[in-house]
Amino acid sequence: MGMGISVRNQIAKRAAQEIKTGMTVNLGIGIPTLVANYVPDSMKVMFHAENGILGTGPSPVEGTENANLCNAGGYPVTVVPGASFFDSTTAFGMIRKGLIDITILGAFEVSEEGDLANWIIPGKKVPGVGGALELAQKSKKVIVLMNQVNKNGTSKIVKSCSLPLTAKNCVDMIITEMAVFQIQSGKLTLMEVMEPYSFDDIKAGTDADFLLAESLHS
Amino acid sequence: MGMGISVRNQIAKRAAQEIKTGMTVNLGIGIPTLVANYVPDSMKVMFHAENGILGTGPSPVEGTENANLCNAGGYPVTVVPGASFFDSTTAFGMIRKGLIDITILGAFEVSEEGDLANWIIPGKKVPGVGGALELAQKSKKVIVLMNQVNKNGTSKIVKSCSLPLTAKNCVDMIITEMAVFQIQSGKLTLMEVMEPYSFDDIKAGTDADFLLAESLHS
Amino acid sequence: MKVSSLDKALEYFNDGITIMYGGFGGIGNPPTLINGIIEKGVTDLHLIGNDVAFPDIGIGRLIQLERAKSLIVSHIGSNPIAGQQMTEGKLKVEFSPQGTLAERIRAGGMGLGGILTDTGIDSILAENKKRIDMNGITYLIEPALTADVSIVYAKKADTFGNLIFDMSARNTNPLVAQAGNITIVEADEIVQEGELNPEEIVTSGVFVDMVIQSQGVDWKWVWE
Amino acid sequence: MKVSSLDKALEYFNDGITIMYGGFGGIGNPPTLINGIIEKGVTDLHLIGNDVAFPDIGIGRLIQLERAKSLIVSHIGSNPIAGQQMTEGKLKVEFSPQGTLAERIRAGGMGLGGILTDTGIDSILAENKKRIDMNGITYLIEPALTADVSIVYAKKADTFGNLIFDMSARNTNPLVAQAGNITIVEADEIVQEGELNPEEIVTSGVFVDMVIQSQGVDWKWVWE
Repeated sequence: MGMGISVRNQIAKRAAQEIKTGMTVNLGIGIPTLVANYVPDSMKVMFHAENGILGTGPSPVEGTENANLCNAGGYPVTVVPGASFFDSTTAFGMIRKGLIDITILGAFEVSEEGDLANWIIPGKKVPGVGGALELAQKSKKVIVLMNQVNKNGTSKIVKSCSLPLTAKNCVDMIITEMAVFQIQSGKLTLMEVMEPYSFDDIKAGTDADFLLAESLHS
Repeated sequence: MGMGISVRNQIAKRAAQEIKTGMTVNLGIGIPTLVANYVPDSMKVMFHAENGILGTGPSPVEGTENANLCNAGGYPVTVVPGASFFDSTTAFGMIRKGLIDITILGAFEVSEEGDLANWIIPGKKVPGVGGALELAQKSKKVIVLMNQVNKNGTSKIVKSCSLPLTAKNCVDMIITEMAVFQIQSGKLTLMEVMEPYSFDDIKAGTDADFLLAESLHS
Repeated sequence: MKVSSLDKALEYFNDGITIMYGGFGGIGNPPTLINGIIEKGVTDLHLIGNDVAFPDIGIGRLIQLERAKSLIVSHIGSNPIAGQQMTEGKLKVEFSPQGTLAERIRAGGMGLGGILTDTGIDSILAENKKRIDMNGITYLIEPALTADVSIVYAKKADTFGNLIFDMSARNTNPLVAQAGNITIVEADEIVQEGELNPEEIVTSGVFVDMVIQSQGVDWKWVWE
Repeated sequence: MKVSSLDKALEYFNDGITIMYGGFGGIGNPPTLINGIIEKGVTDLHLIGNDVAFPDIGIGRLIQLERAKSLIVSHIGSNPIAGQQMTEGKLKVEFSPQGTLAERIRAGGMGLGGILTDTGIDSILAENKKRIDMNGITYLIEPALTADVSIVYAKKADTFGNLIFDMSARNTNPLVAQAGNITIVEADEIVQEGELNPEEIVTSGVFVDMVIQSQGVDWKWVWE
């Protein structure tokens, strides 16, 4: 993502605030993985892994990794009390049935209406879809963590996605290095401005219409 | 079935001869249940129960029954080494995938082409279909154990079934108190005459055309 | 913390709801929840399950007391009272082949719309079903089933709702546990999170909303 | 007695067959069978599995050696060599959403024709798929998948072929084990019938044709 470690952690920390006790949460690879570090140990959260774990815990101490206990990204994890193992159909049954309270993932583009494009850049990047379709389409709340603008300085928040969609109207929240946006009933709303950015920075970095949250009117 | 215990056992004993070592076998309720008694202990056969057991063993010693270890008919069983428990979808997945080598069941009517009617007598008996459709349609070999004729003396082997079908062209063998028939490529063939019946008894009790096995020509 | 009481559980049961229940021939039917439903007096129920057991066993008791308005089952052969009510027009019964029914319930729990199977394609049960041809085979389209409330009988539950079952009492219980909008489990034993081995768990607790202590089976089995 | 040798197992592998393999990101890919297939020299393979691991891990090795002609997978992101072969037109790739793919494999093993799901209905992956409307929802018809040979990695197998798996190495292995016309399992440990608890068995031996002793993983994981 070409983003400094402190900014990545800042975004992850903000995303963690959305997680409440009792929730079932799926974290995508990249910045989303960092979110778990900011969920207090006292909070009972079940992290879901598409490869067949509910209840992954922190990374194991170096030297105690087990290749057969890894998350969907292929990295070693531990499990918490109450964890369960199952096959991939059940892992995705949980997603399809809407039992994932929050999914946190990256994106290439998000439209002002919450359309998500995060799996294919035709002619360039075709890694395949993995579990992105299910997670985006079926989770109760979808939070996108990404840069406000891409390498060329173009906004990743757009009026309408130019890339093939993962799912329509699925994104509920966008957290970037500059801002927090909410999308409700097809309306994009700026909720928070991140230090050291200004409203004008955000305006310049957002290629879509957005409303201002009550708290920002002043 | 209105059949004496010795005749029931004779039919069961004959059916047991079809079972070979290594087979997976499903036994319906009634006479088919008795078949297990005639399979030698030395023969490795896995009995399948639709409620979720592969590898049922003999009835438990009286007083050691466990209500949670019963066959599909609801009667206590034991399990053999190598047995497994699973839910009903897997029990029927085994059937649908064609992993049941032999299924042995009762019938109201069987047609000369092997059509089976064994689940509904409209206006009279509608117990429901249970697992009969899957077993009849998907097992590698279907053996029907039944009386040659019904209470009114009418043949249960018919040119064409009058009752609603369970499945078409599914029956491979019929064993009655009088005879053993085989059905291959839509042709009914008399294979064996049971004591004390004669060919004429069978002819009179069969309302369908049938061929004679080589061994019966003389 | 999903562990609760029968009283709290019964708040979910009202006249006219759809209840899906685990069990096969009465084995695995949840006795304490069924007795609670009877005592609360709810009626006009739509029931979905493998069968309706025997007149005085498990789910059969709800039939005997005429609390059910409709059934989706694979057979009612062991409960002649259900057959009688069906004949009298008091009880609407939809028969689904046993394996198809199990898959329809599973599909509901897995968030699928249904499954394709050719089971029963030659039978009268297939007459009004949608069909589709694929690779030269004609399949029936069998829609998924869900319920307002699923009731389940487990051997052990932990406080998160993870479940294990007892031998052949597993049958349809894990499927039913997944398919309810609300899933209520009675368990013979309730343990703390972490006391079940994650490998042995058959139903993940994420599918379970409430766990209560079972009072155990209070009927006599047919073979007793 | 299903226990056999790698040599006997390799008799089932010939040019042009369809092989389905268990595993997720290389974890659960059967190392000994994959090495055997490589050594036998079979090619033009059609592969079905969750992904193609990493270039030098598990199933990825078959890709690196250009033994595959086509793939049905959910992603190839972790194996850039597959992406390169795809771009060069050497490798035909069909992408299926991960959960849909798992269900299609399961459907194959359960003797079903397929499943209905609305997953990915807004995506380009849905473009050429058959659809059906039911209760106001449009579903995609996703056909079942089977294979000539399924290869599986288990923690323990008994001599009947009953299997248990190791934590997250379970992933797609139980599904793949059911979906092969022939299913060959390599296990870290092979025990006698009766040594596995019937409750803990994840895959029933009836689905398994052959069991061989695994030599274990011989690659380095990305995190090592």
